[in-house]
Amino acid sequence: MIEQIRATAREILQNKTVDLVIGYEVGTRGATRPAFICSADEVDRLIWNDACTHNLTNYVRGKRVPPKRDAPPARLGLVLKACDARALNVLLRENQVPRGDLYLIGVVCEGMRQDAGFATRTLGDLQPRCQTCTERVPVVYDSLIGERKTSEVFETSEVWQELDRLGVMTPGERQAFWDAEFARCLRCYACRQVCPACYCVECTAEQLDPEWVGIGICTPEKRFFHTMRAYHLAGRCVGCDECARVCPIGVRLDLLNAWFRREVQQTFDYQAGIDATTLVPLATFKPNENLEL
Amino acid sequence: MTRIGVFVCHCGSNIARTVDVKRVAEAVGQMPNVIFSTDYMFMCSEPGQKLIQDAIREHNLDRVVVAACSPTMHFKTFSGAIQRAGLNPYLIEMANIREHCSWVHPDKAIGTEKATDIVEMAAAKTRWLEPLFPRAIGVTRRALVIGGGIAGIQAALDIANADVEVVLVERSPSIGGRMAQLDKTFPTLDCSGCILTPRMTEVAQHPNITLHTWAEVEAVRGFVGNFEVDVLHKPRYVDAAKCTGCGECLTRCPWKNFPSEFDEGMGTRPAIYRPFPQAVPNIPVIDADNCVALKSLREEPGRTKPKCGACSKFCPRQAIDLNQQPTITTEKIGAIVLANGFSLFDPTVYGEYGYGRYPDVITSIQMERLMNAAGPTGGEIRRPSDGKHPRSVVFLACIGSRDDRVGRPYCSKICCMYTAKHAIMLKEHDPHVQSFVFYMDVRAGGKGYEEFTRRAQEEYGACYVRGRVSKVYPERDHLVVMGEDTLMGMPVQVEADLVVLATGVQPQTDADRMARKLGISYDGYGFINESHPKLNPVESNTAGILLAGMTVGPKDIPESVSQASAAAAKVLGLLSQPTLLGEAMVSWVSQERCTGCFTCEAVCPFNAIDKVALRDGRQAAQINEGLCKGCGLCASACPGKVITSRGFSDQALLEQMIVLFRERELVSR
Amino acid sequence: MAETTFEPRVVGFLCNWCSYAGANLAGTSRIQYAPNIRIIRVPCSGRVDPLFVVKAFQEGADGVLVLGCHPGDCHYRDGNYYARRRYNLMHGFLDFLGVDARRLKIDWVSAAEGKKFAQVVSDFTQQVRELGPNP
Amino acid sequence: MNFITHVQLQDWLARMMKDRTVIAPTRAIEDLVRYQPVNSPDAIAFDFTRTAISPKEFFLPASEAILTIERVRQIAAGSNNPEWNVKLGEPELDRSQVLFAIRPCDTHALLALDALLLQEPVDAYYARRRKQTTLIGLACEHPGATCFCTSLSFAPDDSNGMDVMLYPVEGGYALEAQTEKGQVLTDNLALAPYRGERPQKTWLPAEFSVPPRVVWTQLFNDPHWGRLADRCLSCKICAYVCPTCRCFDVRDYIVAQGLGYQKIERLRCWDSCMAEGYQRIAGGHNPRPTKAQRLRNRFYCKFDYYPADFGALACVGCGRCIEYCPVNVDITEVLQSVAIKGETLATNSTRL
Repeated sequence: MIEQIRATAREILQNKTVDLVIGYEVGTRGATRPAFICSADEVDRLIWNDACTHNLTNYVRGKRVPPKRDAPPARLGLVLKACDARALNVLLRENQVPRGDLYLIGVVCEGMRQDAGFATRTLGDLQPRCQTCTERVPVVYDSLIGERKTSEVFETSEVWQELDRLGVMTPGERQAFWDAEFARCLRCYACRQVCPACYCVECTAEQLDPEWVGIGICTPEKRFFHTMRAYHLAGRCVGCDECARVCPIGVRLDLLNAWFRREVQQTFDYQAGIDATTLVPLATFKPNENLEL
Repeated sequence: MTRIGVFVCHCGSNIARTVDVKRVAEAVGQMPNVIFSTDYMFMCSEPGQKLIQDAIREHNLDRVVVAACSPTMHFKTFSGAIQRAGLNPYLIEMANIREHCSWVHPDKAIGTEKATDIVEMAAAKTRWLEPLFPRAIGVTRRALVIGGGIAGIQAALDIANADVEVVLVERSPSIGGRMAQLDKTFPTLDCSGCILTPRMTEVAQHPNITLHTWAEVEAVRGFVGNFEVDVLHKPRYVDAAKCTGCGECLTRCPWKNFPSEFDEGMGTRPAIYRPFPQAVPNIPVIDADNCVALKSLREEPGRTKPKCGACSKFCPRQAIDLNQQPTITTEKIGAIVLANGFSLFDPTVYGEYGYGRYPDVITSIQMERLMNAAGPTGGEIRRPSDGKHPRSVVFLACIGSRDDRVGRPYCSKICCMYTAKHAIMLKEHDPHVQSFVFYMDVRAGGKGYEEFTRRAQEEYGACYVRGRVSKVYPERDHLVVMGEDTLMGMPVQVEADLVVLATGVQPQTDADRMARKLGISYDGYGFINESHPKLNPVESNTAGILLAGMTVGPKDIPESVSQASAAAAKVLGLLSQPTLLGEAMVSWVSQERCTGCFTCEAVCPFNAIDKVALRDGRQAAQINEGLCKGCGLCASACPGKVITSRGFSDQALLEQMIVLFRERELVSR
Repeated sequence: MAETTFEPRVVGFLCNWCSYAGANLAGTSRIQYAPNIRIIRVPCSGRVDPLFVVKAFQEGADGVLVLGCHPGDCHYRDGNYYARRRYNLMHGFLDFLGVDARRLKIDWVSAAEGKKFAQVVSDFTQQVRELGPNP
Repeated sequence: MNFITHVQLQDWLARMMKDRTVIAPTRAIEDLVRYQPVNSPDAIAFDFTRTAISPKEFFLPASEAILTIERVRQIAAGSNNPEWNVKLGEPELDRSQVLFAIRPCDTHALLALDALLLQEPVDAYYARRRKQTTLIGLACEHPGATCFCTSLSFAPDDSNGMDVMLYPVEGGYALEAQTEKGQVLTDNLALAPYRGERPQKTWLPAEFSVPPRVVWTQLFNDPHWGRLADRCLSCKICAYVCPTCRCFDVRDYIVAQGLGYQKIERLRCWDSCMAEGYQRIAGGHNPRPTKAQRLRNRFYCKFDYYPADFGALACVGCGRCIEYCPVNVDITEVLQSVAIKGETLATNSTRL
């Protein structure tokens, strides 16, 4: 597969289909990390393994900004997993990038390991999202690499079990759980920065008119920030769980987003990123729907 | 720093009885930005307003809180007052301490505490109010009337007579509408055609009216004063410029037996036809579905010469043009009157009455055509099955009215009256006829209406039976109507030669589509919603779109005509202004922070989001202030919170709320 | 002073056209109701970003009411349909975060429903009073 | 140097907890060791190489109200005009605290911070906390996977800056009070002297050395920074886990207000030059708008500006940023490539 990725990247760079290919490379101390390949000579840096967890669509908007004013935006080649492809559809639907400026190297993914993407860490089990992933093949691509294997798909994962466990608690217990989670948060904003759907020019958390979130690094502000971000992503989060992966102190952000994903799926039969046209549930309605309030 | 003045009103004793207004004024006077605070017996009175104006000048106030009644009551009063004192009229907030406090909380301690909170909240909000300036919008002095029935005709003539250009769009081949189908009108029994046709001609000849028949409104863009309307002209296959209306083609067409729409299927017409002899314009139209010539051209590729050429051959002006295509023209319009009328309830859902199965069960509008001297029977009332003159005619009222089971719980308003008219006219046509009317109630509210229905019974001998009919079935050469006389409390059976169903009115079947094109709201039936049912009965909820006639709900002719005139007056009021003042409390996009995701566009009910390209090439949203109504949906839906709902900004609402929790120290930030 | 029972702080977001007018009607009809509510007038229930509700709870509200026109009656045609979707989600989410779902209520009150307004406010206030202070 | 057994150590800590706040490494959640105030020696995690978050948060709290302003509206006797009286307040600082098991790298970081914050104008809050805190150092036993202090010429058993130093030895610890503050703590301990050698460990050899300032100056406009920043997310993880990053933001908040009363807090909170809006000034101009500029600043601050201005490296080789960077921006990789480029530059200039 690695050879095919390199060959495709080489071809689209050589024939100038794209200006840049974003993929994965070997980093320091055993880490796998995003790679930015500008010329065909460099494509041999590209790799593929079970630590290619980063959602590269996060880089699309930034990398398209031309270095010089009035220059055309860069055309990008992108190595894409199934979850990344959904994230890309969200960007496409929200007019953040024209499809024509992208070349998508879809890769059939058999799941990513825990602790992937960090230096020195040993890879663990499949990440929870990968355990229950039924997709494996990207929903959008220009060329597809790899074949769908019949690997095991679990009925449930730790995330869904944890949601169920929280579901049967009393509100007070749930509040205590979240207070403990948010208490650890450092407000480093890595969760936001890594999220492909968090691309606002100025995050609401940093706006001053009004100042929705103060700068205080204390639980009420942190709770508000995370509540706000989860709602911001309602119907938009594709479940790549990068936010939870990057969090240096292990706040369970994946649970917040998974709650919305499950609810949006159950109530509105909607899954973010399946296509690039359907409106998010909160931007549309049906007059006669019967919703619990 | 903002300098807020607070003015607490006693409203006589309305507020002062249960709120200690002095204490409220005193307490709020301690807020950081409150410079001046006082109370007065009647703030809305001349001296009260003067008190505010004097305080503004004396204390150099730049924000005002009036604690009194609801803003719906007196916002304009006080807004005007501060404007006259030199402040922007939007720098005021009303604290509703009457309807929301003094009138509902009898305990003075509680009332005072709550009133203090309410005033504090208002004061906190005013700090974040900005001066607003409604935008001046240019006006196109040109009106569009949709629908050429009596309401549309009246509106068009009234507007045109005031020297304003009117475009009248009618989708059938002729104007005239439902009224043209009627024989006589109640309660005066004027000949409908005699009073309508002069108006129709006036429309056709009016220098200010452009008439588009056989045309439909395809799309509407823009906003009050500045609409752009696409009109679809369906092909007539007759060149209107050449046609003289001689009618030669009608007689020459060899295919004559198509059911006439105008005669409601009681008569026939050729494939090239005009709906009725007095049609305006008097230009025929070819029924493309049934014309052999057009069918042959359409269905046989490669054919150049049509199968039939009767009409074109005999037309003295060579006006037949089988190659006509639909065209779209765009009209610039300042205001629109929607008068697209109604349709009639389809009585086949009442299977027990046998409409559609028994030829001698007809609807009232079919009865009109039978009575009409220009109708298919030349005004002789003959029943459809065998052409016999009926001797016994039974009328069933409330067919598709006041019946929840068929989704029509409302009263259609006109059926009682036209049924009485039919009973009278029947007797006039043939003194031997006996009419029976099965009714639920006789509703005859209107000038001369009650007298009219009584005449039908007393002078014309119509037999009114109060009760519902359970079944109609044929027996030998007549029908049997089984029902109940609820006044007598016994079942009745009537033998009838003809049964007439008084079908109710309902919206046009595509009324919802039209409403969506115009961006106006409609109710569960499809009737258009008035902006306010009492106080704005001819306005829709979109500025510049007025309503007339049955499109709003059941009406009789005089009501439709008066509503049309009212709508015309509103149009003229609008178009007489050189510019219009737009809504000031509209949304605003901070474009340097807009990501161009256009979620706002998806949620905006008024198509008020424009896309603009910024200098750096990005696309961003921009509010069309002519269309924006200030609902704030975009502001709350914007993922990046870059849209401000003016007058109700996030900042203002948050401050209004946060001030409430003043006494509780916030958990350390 | 004798020990007083807990009086909840309730914030009410009322749409200008229906619910605010409904509250006015309750006033003109002199229908008494629980005084705990503090009303914030908004153009439409669709204007009420759920974050206002989150903020209200953060600042110390014990209960939040969002009232709008009945579905289909929105002055702005669709505003309350969006509100309905948002609060359907937000209601559950606040509960998931540990805010008792009974502290947030969204309901429809028309301009003609002064009596319903009073009833909704009183019932909700009582419900929140029973729940006790928002922790 | 004395010898203290593990049990004695726990006893000592327990006694300390009675009149001081003891801050020690604890297991916050699985795999996450972090300094936190503890109430019992049992809560202390001894088996750690280095905590996830540096102990700087006990000297420069993530969020601190450095000033309170209270305004009260009063009408003076004999006057009709109300006036707002203003009262200023300072935060009450915590009682004296003991930071137990601080690693030499983190203490080096404090020394580096001292160079800036204890110099005029003195950061009063930092200074006071520094004074009130006794540092009980614990020499490292094993290098962590991302440690590189030796490459920066620091040692993992350096007692510099410690008040008391502990060296793990067979059966317990070798203990040595380094300062008067340390002496106060250890005075009452009846301990046998430690007879053994001061334990020597084999440490990672220095792998590289920090390039001299002249190299940094020459490389300022090198395109390398742009390539390096490609994958940077502009998050603040590296700065927030870093023991020497000390940048902050200050804002005033109304925290309570009533009729005639207002309380305002001036809040100082962590911030970082990695964040996009960090440098933005009123009017919206941003002098460091690109990721490359921001990431470059991080390294220049640590290895060029700070040494020049305050005489100390602003990096102690703890390796936290390497461990927690989600996209593998590795500070040692950066240093090495700067060094290589520096050599190339040197060769080229000699040739010239």
